[in-house]
Amino acid sequence: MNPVNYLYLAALLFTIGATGVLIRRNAIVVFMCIELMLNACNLALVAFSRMHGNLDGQIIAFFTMVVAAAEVVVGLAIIVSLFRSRHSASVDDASLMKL
Amino acid sequence: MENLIALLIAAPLLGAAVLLVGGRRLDAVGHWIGTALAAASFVIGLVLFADLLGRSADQRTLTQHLFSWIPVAGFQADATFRLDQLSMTFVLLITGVGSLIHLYSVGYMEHDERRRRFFGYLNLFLAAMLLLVLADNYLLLYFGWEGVGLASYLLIGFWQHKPAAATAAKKAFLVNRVGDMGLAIAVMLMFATFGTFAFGPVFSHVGDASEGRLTAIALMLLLAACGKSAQVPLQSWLGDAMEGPTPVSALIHAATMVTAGVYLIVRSAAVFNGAPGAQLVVTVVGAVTLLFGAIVGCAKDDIKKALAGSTMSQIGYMVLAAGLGPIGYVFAIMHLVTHGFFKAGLFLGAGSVMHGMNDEVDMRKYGGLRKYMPVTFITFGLGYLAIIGFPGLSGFFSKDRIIEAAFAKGGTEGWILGGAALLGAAITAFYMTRVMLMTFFGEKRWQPDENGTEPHPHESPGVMTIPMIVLAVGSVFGGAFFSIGDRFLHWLEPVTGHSEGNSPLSAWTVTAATMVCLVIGVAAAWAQYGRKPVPVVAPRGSLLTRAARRDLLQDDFNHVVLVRGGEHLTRSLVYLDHTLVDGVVNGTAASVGGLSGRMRRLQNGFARSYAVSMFGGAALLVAATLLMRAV
Amino acid sequence: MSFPLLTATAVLPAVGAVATAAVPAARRTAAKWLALAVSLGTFALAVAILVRFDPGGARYQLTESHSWIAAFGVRYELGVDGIAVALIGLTALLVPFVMLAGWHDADPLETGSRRWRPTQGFFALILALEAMVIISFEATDVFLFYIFFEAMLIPLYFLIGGFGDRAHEHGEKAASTQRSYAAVKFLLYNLVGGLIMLAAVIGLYVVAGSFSLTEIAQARANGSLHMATGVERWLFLGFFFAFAVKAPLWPLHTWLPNAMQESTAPVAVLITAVVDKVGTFAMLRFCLQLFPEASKWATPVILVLALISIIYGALLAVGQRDIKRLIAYASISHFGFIIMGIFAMTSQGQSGATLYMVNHGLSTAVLMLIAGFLISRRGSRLIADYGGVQKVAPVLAGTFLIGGLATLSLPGLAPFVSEFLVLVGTFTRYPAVGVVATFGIVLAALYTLVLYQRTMTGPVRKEVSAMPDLRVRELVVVAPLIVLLVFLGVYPKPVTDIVNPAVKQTMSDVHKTDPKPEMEAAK
Amino acid sequence: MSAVAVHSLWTTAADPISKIDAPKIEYGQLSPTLIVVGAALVGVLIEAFVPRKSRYYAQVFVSVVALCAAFAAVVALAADGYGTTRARIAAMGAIAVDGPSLFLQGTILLAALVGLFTFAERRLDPAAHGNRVDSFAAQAASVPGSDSEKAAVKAGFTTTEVFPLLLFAVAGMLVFPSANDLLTLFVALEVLSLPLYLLCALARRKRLMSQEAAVKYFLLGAFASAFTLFGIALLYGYAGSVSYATIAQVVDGNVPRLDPALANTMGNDALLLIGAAMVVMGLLFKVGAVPFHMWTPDVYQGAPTPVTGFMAAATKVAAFGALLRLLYVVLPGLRWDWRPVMWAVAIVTMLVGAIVAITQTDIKRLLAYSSIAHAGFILAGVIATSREGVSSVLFYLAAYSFVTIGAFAVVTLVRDAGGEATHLSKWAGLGRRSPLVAAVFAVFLLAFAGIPLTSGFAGKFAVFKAAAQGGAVPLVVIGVISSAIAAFFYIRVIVLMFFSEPRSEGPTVAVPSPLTTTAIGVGVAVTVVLGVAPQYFLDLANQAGVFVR
Repeated sequence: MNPVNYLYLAALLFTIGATGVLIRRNAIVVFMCIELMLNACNLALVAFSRMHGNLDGQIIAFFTMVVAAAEVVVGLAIIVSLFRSRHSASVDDASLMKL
Repeated sequence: MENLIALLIAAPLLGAAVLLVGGRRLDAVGHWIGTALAAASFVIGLVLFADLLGRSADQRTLTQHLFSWIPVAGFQADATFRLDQLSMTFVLLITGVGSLIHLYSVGYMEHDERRRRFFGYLNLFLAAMLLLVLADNYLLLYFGWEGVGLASYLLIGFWQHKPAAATAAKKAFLVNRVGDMGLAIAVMLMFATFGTFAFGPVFSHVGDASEGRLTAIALMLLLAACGKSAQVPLQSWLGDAMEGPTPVSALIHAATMVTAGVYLIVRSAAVFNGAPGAQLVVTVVGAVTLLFGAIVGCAKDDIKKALAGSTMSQIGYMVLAAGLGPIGYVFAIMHLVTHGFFKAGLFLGAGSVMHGMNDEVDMRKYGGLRKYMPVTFITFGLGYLAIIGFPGLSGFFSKDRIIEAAFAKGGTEGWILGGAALLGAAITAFYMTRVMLMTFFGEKRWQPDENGTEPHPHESPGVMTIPMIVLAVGSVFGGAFFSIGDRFLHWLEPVTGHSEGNSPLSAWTVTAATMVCLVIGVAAAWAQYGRKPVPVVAPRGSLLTRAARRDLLQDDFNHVVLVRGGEHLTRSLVYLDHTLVDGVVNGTAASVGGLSGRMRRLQNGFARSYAVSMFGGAALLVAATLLMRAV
Repeated sequence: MSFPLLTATAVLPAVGAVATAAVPAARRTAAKWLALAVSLGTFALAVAILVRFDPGGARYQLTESHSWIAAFGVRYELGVDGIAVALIGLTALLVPFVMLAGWHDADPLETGSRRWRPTQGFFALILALEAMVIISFEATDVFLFYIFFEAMLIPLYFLIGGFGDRAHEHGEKAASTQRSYAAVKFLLYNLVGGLIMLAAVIGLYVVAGSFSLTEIAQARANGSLHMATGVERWLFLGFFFAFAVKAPLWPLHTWLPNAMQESTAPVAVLITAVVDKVGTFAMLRFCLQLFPEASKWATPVILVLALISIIYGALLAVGQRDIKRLIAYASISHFGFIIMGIFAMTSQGQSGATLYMVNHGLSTAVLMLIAGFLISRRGSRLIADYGGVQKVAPVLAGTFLIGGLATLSLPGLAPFVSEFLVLVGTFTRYPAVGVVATFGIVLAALYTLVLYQRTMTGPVRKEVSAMPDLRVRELVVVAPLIVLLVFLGVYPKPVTDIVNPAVKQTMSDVHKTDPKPEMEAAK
Repeated sequence: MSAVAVHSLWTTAADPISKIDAPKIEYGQLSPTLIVVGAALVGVLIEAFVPRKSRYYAQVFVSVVALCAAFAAVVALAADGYGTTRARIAAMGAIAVDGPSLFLQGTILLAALVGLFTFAERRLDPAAHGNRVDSFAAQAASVPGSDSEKAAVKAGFTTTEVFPLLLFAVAGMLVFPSANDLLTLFVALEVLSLPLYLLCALARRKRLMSQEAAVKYFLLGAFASAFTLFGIALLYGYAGSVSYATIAQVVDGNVPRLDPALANTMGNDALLLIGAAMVVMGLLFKVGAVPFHMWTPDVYQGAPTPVTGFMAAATKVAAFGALLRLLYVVLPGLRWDWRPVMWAVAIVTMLVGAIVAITQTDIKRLLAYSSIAHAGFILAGVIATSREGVSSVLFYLAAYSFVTIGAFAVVTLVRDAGGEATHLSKWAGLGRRSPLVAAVFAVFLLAFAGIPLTSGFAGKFAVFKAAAQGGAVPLVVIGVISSAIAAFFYIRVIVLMFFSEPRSEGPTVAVPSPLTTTAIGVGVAVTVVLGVAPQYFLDLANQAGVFVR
């Protein structure tokens, strides 16, 4: 099967993720969408790695997972603290600072 | 000997400096210092005069180079003085009459606490006027020219607390500035034409310049002369200038400064000779003014204003003569000198009258004063006879020669100009007789003024009468002295040149005609003011009379056109500067601010909209990059 | 390596400024005397420059040159020609008088924090400004000049915005808002000008690869550096715009009236008499030397603008109700004359223009300072609030009149010489322009005399009836300036001798010779 | 039968495992980063094992020592000529040790040091229950206004974790500009971002705003890095490698060995262009260029002011360093494509930053927008694509970072009951109440405005000059105009401080400890020195202006 299709899939996932970021209110969901984008990247990387027949892509994918994990840690910490002080995880509620 | 020339100016200048800087501590003696220095200048003048007489006619030009005034590449203005017959004449007139009037002022200004400053200004005027007539180049002359303007400004406005005086002073200076503009442009033209503006080189190179240039220069000089000598159309200031103390009117606005215009024209004879077109204009201006002034003089009830009108008219005679070219130059100056005598005398007389009448100037409130102030009456009377040209007195000789010269111009111009001059003579006789009758004859018409003090006419003190007597003598014998054997002609000829015109009329015919005019004028005046008593309140009078009272509406014209128009112009400009020029600037600032405010709202605090802008930005970035490759 | 006189002249006031600022709050008077002493010292150095300067010598003298920012090709290059010497002299001369005149202008009303030291600030800022102005007159390196041309805005900005007329201290709120508006307007106007010049400066470096005025001028002269016409014109415009704002030239003038109106008289004098001269000076030194062709190309437009400035400024002066605004617009008119003289491209015009810078400095100083004394007495800037002052304060009125007569350039007072030179210089090349400009002298008489008449003459108003005459300090300020006005009016030779050679150089820079008189042309 | 034979019945022997040759790491050349990371780890241990009372001192000590040591290491490397002649690629192509990276690392370390002082400041806030406290939350986990928070405050807790976090962020920043392959770039990006996200959330006062800032920064940052990563993927797909050198070769079209797959992807420029654009976008987000700037004002306002100062200074330096390397080392072959785009970005950044700042009413937001405008100016230098361009950007970054930290340090001093008084109206008449502070701040503002004799002018001049020489004259003109607009609001603040009447209930100016004083002092000193005698540093930047590839 032509590896290019994986790229299309990756692009699709990435776009879905991005759209999610733009349209969803709940911080957690937004964050998950970002994770989706990252995984789309992983998919693309792996696909390319296959195409070029070298392992760099796969290694990067591993790194990405680790980074994503770290991001989750930091992100959840922040979001939770926000949630606890505001009793809502909506991104739009957090708009004290504007103009 | 020529080193004395600087002293002529230095003496009064020193006086001015001492008196103005000296401060109150000089109040007691200030006036005597001023008078002394004026007299000193006169003495020096006499010494130089004697020296000149000692020389042969062609050796009578002395020059003194002091220092280089404005040295810039190609532009050399030197502080150099030139004393020749022409300037000598003026020096004697200025310092002589000046000294007398200083003396007179000692009495006249006795009760003024600012007398010291008055004498300071008078000295300043003498210095400037001498600089004017002694300058050896036009820029230095311009220096003196504006200097006398300043002095006249200060003296007209001497009683600054009177708004009328302050306004008159300002007006005089401004109108003169218009004339000065002419002089400035003339100097520039000379520089552009000859590369210099010193008398010698300019006059010697006149031949190399095109007539067009010469005409331009001459007309600009004429403009200057009109300003200084109150010739139409710049005459409006002279009447108001009478707000100043009477000695000022006598010295500056009768005898000396106002005649500077005539000096300028005669001095620039070479230029004018090269520009016949300009000369014609000069004669026209002269003729118009001499009638204008005379008519105004007929209508005024204010004695000084009447005399001012007469001054205007007499100077008109001089300008007319000067415009005639070599035929007239000498007589212009001659009339100038004699006029200096009798007009100064008349003003001093008027001042003496006012002195005795609590500064009342309205002739309708005079009458029968001959009993009360005999000396004034006699001296004033002699001056009167002189000015109307009573045979044998100075005015007779000088004016008569001018009328002859006018006819001698020949052609229709000659007839017109001559006719105008004759008519002027008649009117002169009329208004001077009017002044004489209203002031010294008839019944007394004065009443107590508002605060009830009845004026007690009395003769003035000696310091005032002596100058009047001296001037009266001058106005009686001056003309005869000059004319017999053409003394004056021969004296001045080397400078101005002279040519006998070919008059269509013989000298005697002209004289006879003049006499006729004279008689008519006097008779008319007697009919109106001598036989029947003079009404205290002026009758409404004919249209012409009313116009003449208002200086022939010329002030009204100025007011409407220049003053009102100017005010509107400036006001609208101020508005424009604020709204338009400044508005553009502030507008730009405001619009940027508005833009900022609008763009600021994009920052709406919602993280997702920020994400949108990032997403859009990314898309744009990608698109643009691809596009760049595509093109 | 001789004693760096030029540097010293600039450094002394700079150091003085720091020292003055450091004086503790309580020792206010000490600070004043210190500042005055420093300014006098600076004047002494300026005199030394005058003495050491040899009019017949090289174009730039007392030169100093050190490497500064090699990366930008910037050198610390100083040097003076006659024009610079004259203007340095003027600056160093005026500052002490300005300080004396403003002796009490900065005494604090309310004692704010104990660290609040307005007086020290006032005098320190004046000294700082003096230092920057002097060095910008001395700089022969474009970048060096630019730096101080810009930097001098800051002290002046604080002087304008920080210190106003005592008159307006009641209702301080409104006054201070107006003041800061004026200050901001001044700063932004000049900053915009300066930044546009910055672009041109960079452009110049890109084209010429150097900032050294002398190098570039030589390179241009011997053709080794050729600028494309378009480039030269753009660069010229960049420079000229900044200078025209500073000068100021119509229609970039609107900052001046506000600034002069709101600032105290001494500061107003510093603005017109000193700082603005940097603009006209720079036109003469940089525009003409660096971009001769473009200068000639732009001449017609510039002359027209200058002409407008002359007439327009004078007319607006006539229309003003505020004494200081009136003087400001009069200055705009005079700057028109200066610029006209510069771009008439005749030696009379340019000598006249240079002379004009000096004389206008003196005459405005006299007029403005006395106006300041007057205002400080009555507490109002409105002409209508005065009348009959000459009766109660004759000396004040008299000196004021002399200042006015100088402003309307009466012969015998210095400004006449320069103004007439400018007019003649312009007339010989552009007769029409010269003639129109001559109307300026009538209008000048109008606004001056109207001002004098309305304030000084007429019946005494009761508000001014108790007005004291000039005090000793004030006389000490005014008298020497008046003496100088008279002296330079009667005997300007000392200045012209210094200026003429420099002007000759400038003329040769632009490859122009004076037009021949018609007479000789005919032959 | 033998065991072997039996054994071989159902098994076959595999080939012996070939040896993996261990990577050789040039520890010496990586020492700056390693020192900082190590110190950060030590900091974590300190949090774990040192008693609460003495943590603060331990942390500050360790951090200061680490940063100084790292800086010393950088200097040593530069002295050994690694900046110029011996510039090389270390860690098997992961890290470039050359002029730009050393210069920027030095700048970052110094900035971090100065920033650290403001972190450690404990005199500004009134002592809570007898304990001196810094500007960080007593206990980040506790809900604002809750009892637990009160308890934490009462107990005098302080979040000393900020110091290790700071060090981690610094470590990431040190790697960021010297990363020589896309993977390292990405990792560094995350390493520097994550601690900053947390630091933003740790304000002691106005915690809601602080947390909001953190959330916004985090979400948008993660969003951006996702783009970066996708871009990296595409570039990898295009070139078959993530090492800068290789990609550059592929872009230039001269590859040592061409395999069909590579030939196939090489043909596809879309991969390259889109990938490049996305990576660049990630970096532009970090430098806060329009239209990726919108997080800046909110985050700058919400974050604790010391963090804001540090972030504004150091992050910009690192990010611009990475951007420079990417554009100059990887994509020079592509400059005809990216230059016009960057032109556009630079122009809108300068203008938007300057214009929007005019109407700001909060000093921190104001400075945020000014930093946006400055990003635009720096981009102008980046576009020059010349050695002058590089060195001018380096110089500008050095000059700018110290001004920024100093300015924010001053902001921490002006306080009222609610903590820092950041609303402009409260700054009215500051010049009368405490002239010195106002004067210092004025100096910083003038430097921002680029008035001559301040470092701001020198930097701006350098950048514009480089741009003009690079033929970007219109860019210079626009830059000049926008700096005129920008001048307006700096001046507005000065007017406010000096010319307007002090408010009666105006803020007080806290008297800082030597720490903040030092920070501000350094800021002023650098501003003036770089303004009056920038020669030495310009030379330095000029020598450092060459990338290794």
